[in-house]
Amino acid sequence: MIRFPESMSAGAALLAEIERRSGQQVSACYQCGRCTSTCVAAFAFDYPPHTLMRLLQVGMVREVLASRAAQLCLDCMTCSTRCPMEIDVAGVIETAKLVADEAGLKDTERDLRLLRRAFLSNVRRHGRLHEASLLIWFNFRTHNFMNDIKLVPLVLRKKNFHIFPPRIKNRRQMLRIFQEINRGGKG
Amino acid sequence: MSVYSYFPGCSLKSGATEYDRSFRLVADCFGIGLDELEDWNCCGASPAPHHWGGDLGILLPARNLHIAGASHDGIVAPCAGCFNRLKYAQHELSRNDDLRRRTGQALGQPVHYQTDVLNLVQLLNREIDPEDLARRARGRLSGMTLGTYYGCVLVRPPQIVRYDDPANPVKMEPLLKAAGATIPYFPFKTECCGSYMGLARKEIVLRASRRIIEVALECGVDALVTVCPLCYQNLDLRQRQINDVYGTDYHLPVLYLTQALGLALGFSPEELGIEAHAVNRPPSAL
Amino acid sequence: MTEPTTRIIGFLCNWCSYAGADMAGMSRMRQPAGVRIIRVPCSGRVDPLLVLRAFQEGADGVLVSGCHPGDCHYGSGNYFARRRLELLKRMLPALGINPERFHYTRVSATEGARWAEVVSAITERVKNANDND
Amino acid sequence: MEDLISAIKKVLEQVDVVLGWARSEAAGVAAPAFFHTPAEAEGAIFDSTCVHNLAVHLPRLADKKAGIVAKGCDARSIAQLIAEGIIKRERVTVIGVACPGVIDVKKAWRCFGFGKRVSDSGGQVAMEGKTVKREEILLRKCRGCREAGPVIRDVTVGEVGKAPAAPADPAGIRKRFAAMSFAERRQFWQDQFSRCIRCYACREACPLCFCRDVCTMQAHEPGWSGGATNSSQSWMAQLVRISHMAGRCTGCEECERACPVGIPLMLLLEEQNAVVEELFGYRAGSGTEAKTPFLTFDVNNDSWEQER
Amino acid sequence: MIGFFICQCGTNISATVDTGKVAAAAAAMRGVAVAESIQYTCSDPGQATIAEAIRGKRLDRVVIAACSPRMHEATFRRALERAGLNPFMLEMVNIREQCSWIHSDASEATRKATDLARKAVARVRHHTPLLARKTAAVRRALVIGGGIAGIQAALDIAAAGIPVTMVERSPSIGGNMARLDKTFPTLDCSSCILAPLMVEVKQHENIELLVNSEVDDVHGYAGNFEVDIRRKSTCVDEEKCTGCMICQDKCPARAPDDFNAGLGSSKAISIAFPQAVPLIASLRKEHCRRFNGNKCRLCQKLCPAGAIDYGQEEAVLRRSFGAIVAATGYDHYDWKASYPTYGMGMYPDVVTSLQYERLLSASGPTGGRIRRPSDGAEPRQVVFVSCVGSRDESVGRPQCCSVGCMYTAKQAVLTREHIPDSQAYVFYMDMRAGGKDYEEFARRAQTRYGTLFIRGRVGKIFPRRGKLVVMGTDTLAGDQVEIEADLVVLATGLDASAGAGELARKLNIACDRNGFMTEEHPKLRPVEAASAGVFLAGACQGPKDIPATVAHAGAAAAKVIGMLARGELEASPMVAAVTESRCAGCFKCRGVCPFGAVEKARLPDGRPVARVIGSVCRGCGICNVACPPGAISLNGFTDKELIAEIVEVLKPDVGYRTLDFG
Repeated sequence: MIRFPESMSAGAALLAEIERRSGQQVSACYQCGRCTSTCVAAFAFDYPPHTLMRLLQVGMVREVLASRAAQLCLDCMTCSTRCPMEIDVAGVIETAKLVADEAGLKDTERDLRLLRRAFLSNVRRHGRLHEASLLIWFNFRTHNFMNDIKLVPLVLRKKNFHIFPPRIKNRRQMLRIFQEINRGGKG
Repeated sequence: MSVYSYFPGCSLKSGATEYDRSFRLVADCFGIGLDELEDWNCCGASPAPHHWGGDLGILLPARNLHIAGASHDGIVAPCAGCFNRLKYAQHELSRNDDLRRRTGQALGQPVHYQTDVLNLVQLLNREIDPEDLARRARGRLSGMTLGTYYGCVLVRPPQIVRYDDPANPVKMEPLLKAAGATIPYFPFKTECCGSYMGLARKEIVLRASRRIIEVALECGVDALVTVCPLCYQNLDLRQRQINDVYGTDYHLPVLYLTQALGLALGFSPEELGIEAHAVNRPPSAL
Repeated sequence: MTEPTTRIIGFLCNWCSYAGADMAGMSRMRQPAGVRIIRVPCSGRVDPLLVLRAFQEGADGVLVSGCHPGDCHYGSGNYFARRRLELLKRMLPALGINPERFHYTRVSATEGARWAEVVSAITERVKNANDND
Repeated sequence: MEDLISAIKKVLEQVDVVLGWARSEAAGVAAPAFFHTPAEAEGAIFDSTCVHNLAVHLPRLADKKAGIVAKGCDARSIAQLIAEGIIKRERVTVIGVACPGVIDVKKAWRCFGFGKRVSDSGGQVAMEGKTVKREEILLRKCRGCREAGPVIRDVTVGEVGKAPAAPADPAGIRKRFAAMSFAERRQFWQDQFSRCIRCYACREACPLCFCRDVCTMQAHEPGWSGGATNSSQSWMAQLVRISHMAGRCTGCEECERACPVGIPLMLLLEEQNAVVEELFGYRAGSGTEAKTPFLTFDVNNDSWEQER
Repeated sequence: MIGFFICQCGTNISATVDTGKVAAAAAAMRGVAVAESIQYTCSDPGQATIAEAIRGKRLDRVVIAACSPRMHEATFRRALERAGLNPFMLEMVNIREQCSWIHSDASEATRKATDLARKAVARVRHHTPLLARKTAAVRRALVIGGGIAGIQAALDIAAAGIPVTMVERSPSIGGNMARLDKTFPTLDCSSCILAPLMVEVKQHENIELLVNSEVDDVHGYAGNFEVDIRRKSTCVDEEKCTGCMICQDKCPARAPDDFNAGLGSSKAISIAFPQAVPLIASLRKEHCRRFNGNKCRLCQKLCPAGAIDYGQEEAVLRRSFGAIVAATGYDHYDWKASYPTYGMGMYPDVVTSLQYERLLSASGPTGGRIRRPSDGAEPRQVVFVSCVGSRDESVGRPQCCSVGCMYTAKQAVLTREHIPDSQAYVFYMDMRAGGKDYEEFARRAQTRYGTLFIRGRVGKIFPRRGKLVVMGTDTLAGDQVEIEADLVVLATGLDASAGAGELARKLNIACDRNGFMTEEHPKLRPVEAASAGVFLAGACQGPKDIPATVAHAGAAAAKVIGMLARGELEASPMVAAVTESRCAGCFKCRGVCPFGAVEKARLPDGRPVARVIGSVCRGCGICNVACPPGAISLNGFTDKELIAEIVEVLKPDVGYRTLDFG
């Protein structure tokens, strides 16, 4: 049960933070559901996009931050371009994702978080993405060793395919970028 | 001759080498100079903006913008994702002093970010005269019906990429029409293919991509044309996975725009790397 | 007279703000005693020179109040007014008048409470306007 | 000069009179002249001593076809007069000239002595053997001139569009004024206007002050200001003029140049023009089609009071 | 000689304001001949005291310090008039609402009242007698638009004996209502209730009907409008044509069917629809073979009445009117360009609600059988999509169309009535059924007719195996929805009709951000436009259903009748006036006037000057500020009066002055 006004006041600070960072006005949503209508990932969400917006409106911000939906959003921005109120729905969800991280809500969709982290440390190390090692590492960590293995020969067929693409030269600069992020951001 | 800084991005150097190759072939044909960016780095793709406050999604592409500087007529990123990240970084840097300062700190000098960022379609539209293309096309696309698939990040968010009509983009059409193809109205040209979920949440990708292929076939297309390596991956490489899961029997070729144009210009499917695609059964007219 | 009263000239449009001030009176809302209201048909009738003239005659502050956008009895008077008055407001520093002494605002016929708040707040701001800034 | 004279002669074939300048025997600068015949036009000159804004005469010639020699800044006044419908575009032929900047005759006299005739040649302004670099005595408006190419012109003489290369005016009074408190500024204006003699030269020199005889600066009715020459009433009278110039002043500086007691009127007009430009992105005299911002409004974007 | 009267209002004023003290102060003011404190100035004895003083002391000006002028100014003006004084020689001081009721300190309140009294005395010295002017009004009204709003307004005005000219741009009157099949919530047949009214318009002795005509230009002002009406060339002599339709039957050139909203086709020469009024043919040159290089003259040869005249030319009529009613109605929102997700018009089986009306109507292209445009099949699954071009900021249409919910419910009901084994689905945002019996009707659509209402917006429509897949959301169930539909009906929103903005400019009235014409006051003057003498009827003022339109049109007619019944108009004299000797002829006043009340005039010496049309001016005074030489000024609020108020109200500097400016 949602209890007003307790619910609103509990979520107020987080909602204000999400609205400020995304530059969006959540209260403008009138729940038409057009965001959900053509969302390709919504079937895998725990809350469809319009419900995420509603939860924010009623102050249930933590539910949104902890939701699988916020993690699974592809940021394809289809909802944002179709919203009749011109709300950047994807921007709101994306902001929720960041705020969730900062609030330490990191339990949902661990695989996905793992993959994104792995991607970034891969980039930190090489300066560029090393697809093969990412695949192997990810499958190993998720104990799903056969995942996409059948695709490998298809890729290997391609000419000039580098199993080990060259690293970038100025790796110190790359490290400085990551250091700067860790200094400025709240990661 | 115009010369552009060329930002291939990770895909064009690994899983999408044929995109790189066909792009260079087509560029050569029309005298477009490509100068690969010295020591470029990954644009950050989808994960970077989702972690550590999101600024990594700006600093990584910013380094590339900085390297490109003002040396050429702009920087071209054929990968739609890379294009989007570069545009996004440019947009944020132009309006956020603090971010600019921090980026400069990481780079060791004030960041240069104002270079003209172009996607592949933009570049080709700028450099190729459709009449010239029509003259040089050898008729290999004539009689072919191609579905133009733009995906998400080429046109969204419109206020940042500022490219084409976000709800109904049409900029690929003049080139492909000049090359001889027929372009039907394809209602799923901007529906998402499932993005980077292929590894961790495959069902999202398969469901989304299946829908695109299904509607494309309904529209009677012989092949889909894209400019995004990730879309290609989901639609072509994973087409067999789609068939396995949904019990379908799709064999819809997916071509990069440069491969389609390359065919029209007389290059062979082998030269263009089409034969290395998962669905490499050439469309009837090839 | 112990403390000089802060005298504020208020130019109020007949249809919205003047009626709003009447409404405040009907609700017996206490207001600062230094406000002197001059009724005009429309805020579009308020010549910026009238404001300057009021300052010249010794007004401590001037307030122009009209209808909310879209509510003007004459359709567009308040739109003309806000252009003229915004210019005036921004010119005041060059004339040696602290812009805190001049305000233009919007109060509708039903907003008696708002009128009382507006005049109280503005009287305070005028009182605190420092001319040595 | 030959180009100018032949241009004037050509224009004279189609108009009743051409406004220009001729060498003056009396004062320090060139004299405005009305050329009616080709013979008269032989006397036409143009150099940095041609300080006047001749557009001031156009409203009174509204029933004639007139040609006019115009500097960049003069052309803005003409454009504004046309935009306001005071004069008709088809009745005026504008001869745009390349302007080297015009001199501040008060500064010239400070160099050479009061009332002396000055002449200009090749960047040097000279009088009785003495010379001074032109850019040192240019009018304030010419420093950082934005109007080098006349916005409207039918005939062009010389290579227009090059602004005079002169250093910006030393801030002087403006710097002091900017630092003043509100009270000090009031005092400043009281002092300035205590010198005003209510001669209305400011108004007479202004091309946009077309009301002339019915101007409310001096009229007894309705009583914006009294007729006295005291600081308070003179100040109010000037505020009437400045208020009426809102969104119309093209910044030609003629009022300040004409003021015999040297009141820095442009201090206020420049401020007003800057505010108008900031609020509405509008500069008076930018074109003949523009609508003064105070004769129109924008329902959605005029919302400054909400921002506060 | 000024009389000053201060009201105690019982104790309402006198409890805080020492009225005796104020009166004493007033008595000392220049020109004040009498100053009295009265218990109730508005009472009969109070008014008598004032009248007596006016006569006895030969007062020519009166100041009354009492309640708000908004309360009793009119009362006291009448009192002055009865006492033989011009009513505008009055000035009121508001010392109740704006003084005694809001202050508790008696000395402060008394001082303020004295200041205000001084200001009023100074002001009243400048008052001049003003006379309300009367102008003759032309006893004829113009009704623009021949839909149900125009028809209702015209019939009502004509019934009062006032002649009406109705101008309709299409070949027949009837408007959008003539195209509807049945009407909610009663399901009575639209044309059955409309057709008799259309005929009545045609036959009414007080109504002149001009079809194929448009308003070209409007001059003049309330009571005396001069209107140019352009009669378009249709190549048919209206007097001769009998409506036999032979020309239409034999015409070889196909043309789009406007009446059927683009479904089916018509001929280049045709009668708009079988019930058209007037029942005459008209020829559309752009589709006629003869006007496109062929030699065809079939219609002329076959016409038994000899009504075809290929050389017919446009004509412009000039008429005078006392009042104008705009009844230009609405157009359905043109959705195609803004909704690529719904196929941009690429799918023939995605139709608009208006097209669906024609598919339902027995007079429509399918004879009242619902058939899909693509293959003529009878649909089983029909999906209705609400709010297309309504409540959608992303296409610039934030407004509610106010009829979509109801007409969609009606169409869903009719679908089941036409095809009993069909299923209707309605995607809606909020069910807005605020009229009499509307909610009950919408309920019945759900319960008795089995319509499935789905709360959510459709995201995408695309084809699959001859059907249309509608992707939407059921926000109540919280899940995505997919329906394979045979036919999709878009409930398009309502726009102001094409050309309404242009007409509004001619009439000098405003349009709101959605393009609808603006009424003078949203509550109290809903049919008056901001320009005197112009009235609004029906959907041109904002989306309306039929009952609201008829009521609105009737109200507009009542206003016209009220205005023209007396034959003359009385205008308030508190309007702007030009002192011609001061006018510099810059016409800035004309540029800012919201009502077009300033005209250009020439003095005998040829000098152009501004002139105010008193009956059009509404007295806002915007012009007064715009006039640099102060030539135009607002009677009752002149610069002189306002300056006098400022100077006097601030006069005693003792203990006050803190600011030294100038």
